Amino acid sequence: MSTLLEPPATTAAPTVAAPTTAAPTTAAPAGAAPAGAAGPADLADLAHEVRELVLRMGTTAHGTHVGGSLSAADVLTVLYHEVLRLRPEQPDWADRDWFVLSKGHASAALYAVLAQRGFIDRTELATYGAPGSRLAGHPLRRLPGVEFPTGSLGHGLSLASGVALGLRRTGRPGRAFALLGDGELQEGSVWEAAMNAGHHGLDNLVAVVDRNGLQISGSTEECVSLEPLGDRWRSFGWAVAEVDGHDLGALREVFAALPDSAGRPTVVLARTVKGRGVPLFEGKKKSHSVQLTPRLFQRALTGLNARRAR
Amino acid sequence: MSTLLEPPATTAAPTVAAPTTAAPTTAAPAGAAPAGAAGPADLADLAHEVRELVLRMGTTAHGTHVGGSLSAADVLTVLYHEVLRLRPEQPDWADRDWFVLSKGHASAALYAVLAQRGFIDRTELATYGAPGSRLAGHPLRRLPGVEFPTGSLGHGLSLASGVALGLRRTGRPGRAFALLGDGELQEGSVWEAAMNAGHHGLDNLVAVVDRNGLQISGSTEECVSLEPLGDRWRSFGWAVAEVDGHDLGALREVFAALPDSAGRPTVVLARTVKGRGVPLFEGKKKSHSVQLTPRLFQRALTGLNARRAR
Amino acid sequence: MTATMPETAAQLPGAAGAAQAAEPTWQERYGVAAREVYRRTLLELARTDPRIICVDSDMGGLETLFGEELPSQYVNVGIAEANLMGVSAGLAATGLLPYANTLSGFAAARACEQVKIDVAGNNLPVRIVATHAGLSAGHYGPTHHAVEDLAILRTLPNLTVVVPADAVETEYAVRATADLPGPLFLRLGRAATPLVHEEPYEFTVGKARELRAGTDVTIVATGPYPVSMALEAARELAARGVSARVLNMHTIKPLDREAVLAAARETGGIVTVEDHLVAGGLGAAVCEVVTQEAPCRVHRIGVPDRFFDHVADERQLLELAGINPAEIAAAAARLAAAPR
Amino acid sequence: MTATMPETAAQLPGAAGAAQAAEPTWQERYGVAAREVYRRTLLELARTDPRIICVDSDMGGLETLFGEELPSQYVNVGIAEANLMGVSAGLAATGLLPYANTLSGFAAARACEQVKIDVAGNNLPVRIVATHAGLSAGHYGPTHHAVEDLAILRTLPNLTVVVPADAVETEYAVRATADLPGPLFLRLGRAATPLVHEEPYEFTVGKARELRAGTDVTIVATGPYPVSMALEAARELAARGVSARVLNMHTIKPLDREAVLAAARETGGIVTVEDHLVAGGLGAAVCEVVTQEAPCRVHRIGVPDRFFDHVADERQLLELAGINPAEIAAAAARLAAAPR
Ligand SMILES: Cc1ncc(C[n+]2csc(CCOP(=O)(O)OP(=O)(O)O)c2C)c(N)n1
Ligand SMILES: Cc1ncc(C[n+]2csc(CCOP(=O)(O)OP(=O)(O)O)c2C)c(N)n1
Ligand SMILES: [Mg+2]
Ligand SMILES: [Mg+2]
Repeated sequence: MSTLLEPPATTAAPTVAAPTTAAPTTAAPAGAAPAGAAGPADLADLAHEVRELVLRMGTTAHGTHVGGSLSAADVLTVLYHEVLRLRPEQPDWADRDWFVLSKGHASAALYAVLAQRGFIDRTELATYGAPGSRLAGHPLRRLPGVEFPTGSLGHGLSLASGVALGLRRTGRPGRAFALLGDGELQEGSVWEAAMNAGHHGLDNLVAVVDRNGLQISGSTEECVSLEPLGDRWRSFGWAVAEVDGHDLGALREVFAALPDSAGRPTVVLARTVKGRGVPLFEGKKKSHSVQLTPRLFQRALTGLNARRAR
Repeated sequence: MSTLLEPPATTAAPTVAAPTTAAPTTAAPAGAAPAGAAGPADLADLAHEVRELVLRMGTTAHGTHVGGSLSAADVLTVLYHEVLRLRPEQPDWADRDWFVLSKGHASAALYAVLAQRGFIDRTELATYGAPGSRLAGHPLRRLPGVEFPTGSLGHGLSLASGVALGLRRTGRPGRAFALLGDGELQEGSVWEAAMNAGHHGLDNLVAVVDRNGLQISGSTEECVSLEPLGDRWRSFGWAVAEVDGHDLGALREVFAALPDSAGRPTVVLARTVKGRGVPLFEGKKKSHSVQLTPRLFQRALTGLNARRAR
Repeated sequence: MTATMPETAAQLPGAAGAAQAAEPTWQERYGVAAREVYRRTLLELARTDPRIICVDSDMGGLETLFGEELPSQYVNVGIAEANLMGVSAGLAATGLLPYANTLSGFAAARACEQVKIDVAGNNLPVRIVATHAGLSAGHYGPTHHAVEDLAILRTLPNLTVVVPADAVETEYAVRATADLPGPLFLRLGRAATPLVHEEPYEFTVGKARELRAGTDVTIVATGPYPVSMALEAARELAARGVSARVLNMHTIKPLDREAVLAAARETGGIVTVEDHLVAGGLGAAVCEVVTQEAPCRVHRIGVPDRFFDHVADERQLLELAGINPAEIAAAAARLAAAPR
Repeated sequence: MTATMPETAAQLPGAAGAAQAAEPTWQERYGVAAREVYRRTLLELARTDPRIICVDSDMGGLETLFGEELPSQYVNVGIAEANLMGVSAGLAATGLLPYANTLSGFAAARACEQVKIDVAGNNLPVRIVATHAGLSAGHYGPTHHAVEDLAILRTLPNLTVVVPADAVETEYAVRATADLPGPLFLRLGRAATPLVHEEPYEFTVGKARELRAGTDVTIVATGPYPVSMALEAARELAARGVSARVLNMHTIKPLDREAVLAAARETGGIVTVEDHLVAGGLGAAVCEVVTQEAPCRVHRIGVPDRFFDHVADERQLLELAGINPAEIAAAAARLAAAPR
């Protein structure tokens, strides 16, 4: 797989990783594939690469939100390679689909798919979080492919609703997608937006919930429970699709069937595992924000590759 | 019925009512009845008096929120005369029940029951909204019997949840009640609070929704729909009781059965009619905020009395 | 951003359709609440500018005024101010011009973070039009008073913050900002207020208007009652031989630094008047400017630093807060008499 | 509200239990992030004061630190900052002492109206403890920066607003405000910052601390980097023959008017330094005071008036914002040289 970010030196001190600043090797071209052109095998490769890139970004000085980036990797891969109608060379294309990363802390996964699609250069990923970079810990609007700056949870669904209304008003074909965390659903602003979008029947709006069951302080159900989550969305006027958020084929199918119910927005409840793909992190709340030492990075990468080989 | 507020002079100009400042006549003693002592007939008298007092407060210089006060009149009557454990002579009694008028614009109806229970003097009602009064358009905390200032919608359920948690923590027997408008449920903060209270299993917390179907700009279902409302609350972890919010007996029964489900907060969805009791106002969005001219007051009062006689 | 304004009431756009009918007088046209003038002006602009979307949050009246005539340019998000801002930012991002309608406390405080990040942060052309500002909600009490809104909003980057002094200036402000490329906050009251402007004049966003020349002291005021009280105080002062300059500071952000510095240099002392807490608002903004280049005394008149839970109407609340012509005149006279 | 502080680290409460073990050095004790010191101090206070409730909003770590040792004094409301404030106000109304934990931007902006009405308006003893203030969220970007929080909070009635300059002062502030009858806002950063205080001292809420005497100019600073940078600038200035007074303005509200007026009168010019937008915060508060009684030049150093979306860590962001010892020294030297 990709060695786009130089692997960190294995001789570095174990607890403080040097930021990865080396120049990238030449890139595999897969990431530039237009939407819809990636087959299932390709998708698996792409998703694997997203995970590896997330881990590499986790080696930078401040680390990154590894757990929530890995849980969202498959969803983002399918969205960016199969679902979203985008023109990387013309990010403000009037007829594009709009995507809002409401759980902005998963920026690393977003940057990975943006690089794969050619919105940004893969070499830029090495600058994650570094002084002068465009790749902040949460997405900045001035990065091509980012519609709104996010990071404060609970804003994305309102923004995407406004976009969906605007697209409808101006007769454009684009759709608005927002990816939310499950802990994020504890914000009242999400339900305020959900209620409105449901009422206004925004069938060009899709919310995806990364249902990884964890937030910072533990299990969502122990902190402030969300179940029965499907019932909540349904009672707020939404069509609900539940899917295994790591089954690329199932994700393709779900998104291909959208809108599944004319006159209603759809929420895709993607059942995921926090830290997915890296045994070290899977299902662990500690995976939320991690700075990977060289040693930890190697363990994680080995785990990622081994898990894939299975 | 009560003539506690002097009826306005019928000769005043039709569009500008003089504030009612005359001294009250001696009061009927019914209002001082302790909680639980009022029988159904008494309750009907008391509720009727609340409505009349609301109309009278509506004749003051700025008018009042008539529609939402009339729809809540029966609920408030039952709560203040049958349900809430209060000591009017000792408003900060440690073992009291707490009541929060989350739909603070229905202050007139609250002041009426507070006067009936002796928290404030009936004569004070004539000062509604007048300079130097304690009776603001939305309740002030410095008025005996008012726990929190309200008026900005969507605060009351969080406050009541905090109270319920505090009572539980300090081992006190009191319960926390909040009365919400149905339009108010469009505020995300309500669902943020609901989710938390549901999760924490606050069975000493009761929300009452004045489900009159109207908000300022029209029907709730046309503005931003709320149905299926019972499902929404249930999916947020609440026990739901639905009741005719103008059936005093039914209201008594519902509240007597609380908590109806150990370990869960309860919401009482009280089906009401905005402007209830005054044919002129019933079901009309225009009843939301009204300044009653002497002529209008007379028509309203006649209607109120006639409707009761039926 | 200067409004090109008609010379007579008959030339005013609203009068055009009713050319046959009697020409409305200035008083007929502007003797109503500023928010009514805003509404009819917006409707008029919207008739010819399909980008305009009236975003309602259950304000009452817009659903008929706008919703019936221009239903495709109207959307009601209900009682949901945070969503109001997010949706408006989303609409603006698609190229539309949303006018987000709510009360000032709910815009500045309730939806503060959405205004900070989604509207101001993105520099999107959302127009937040907020009524019930200052103490104009009167007897509605402190949960409806918005006396911290300027402190919050003038601090946020990119926002233009305009506070018209009367219904006339409200129309000017709405027209002058129609094509503003960034976000706007328009701060309006509730009821009708005295007319400060009796004839057409030139209104420019960001440029304070000198309503009265003066050399001994300057009164800088913002908002309907503060400005009309400042004028009243200046007249009183004139009778006492004190020459007070009066500036209508209708734009709080960007602030007209030149006008403030000139006042400091030329009159040596400034009284600020606002229906806002004494800290953080217009007064603070003026203090920030003078201390940079031309330090002088500034006496700030505003709402005292406590939960202002009196019951009274707007005029009376202002009186209780110490915002009245006599206080203004007394403060100005003290500053005028003080050694420079 | 003066904290009675131990004389040596060994006497510090945390050290008591570990009396047998080696006495922790000052550096060991305070060489960590201020928020860590806050947490351990709160836990210590909570062990003997059952009224204390730690109200969490998914901050991470509190669920084990507090939730495991004192589960009955811990409640997690999840990612829900508005509810955090309402619930805390409700808890306080029943006689408890809630410590509401969140990030500064989410406290001041996201939950602004709940802080305004439910906490500050009611004058209830809620302690809002907010981390990630100023630019301390660093590369997390502008949605996590809280550079408007002081402008908002210092305007609200009843609130006491404290900004410790380091981890030592954080412990002092938490202890000194434990019995505060009204609401508190404690503004903390994210990572560890340089220690300003190397030994015990007397900390009094509302009383600025003179860290360095001076006669030519005064630097008034608030927060960790601003204060340590002010000291660094003062040392540089001393080398150039400029005598700069340095005030640690750890309490923004109520502001120490006397200290500010004395600075204006005695040194003739003030430089303010804060990790906050240049408008509305400490600088504005200082300008408000001096223009009342002792007008003088004030140069405000803070975050420039735009959406500050650079990527860098806290120190570098401050540098980019022009908040650094060299700028402070240059501004102070200019003021010291200016004719009074
Ligand atoms: C308004 C707001 N409150 C708090 C935070 C701090 N925060 C960042 S991530 C996070 C946990 C999010 O959990 P979840 O949405 O489940 O994300 P995931 O598990 O996918 O990482 C929190 C509380 C924030 N970014 N925004
Ligand atoms: C946060 C907030 N937004 C808007 C308002 C203005 N407002 C006052 S009453 C009202 C309508 C409330 O409707 P509902 O809750 O159904 O009350 P009811 O019908 O019982 O009067 C609105 C929008 C407010 N008071 N608070
Ligand atoms: Mg999660
Ligand atoms: Mg209603």
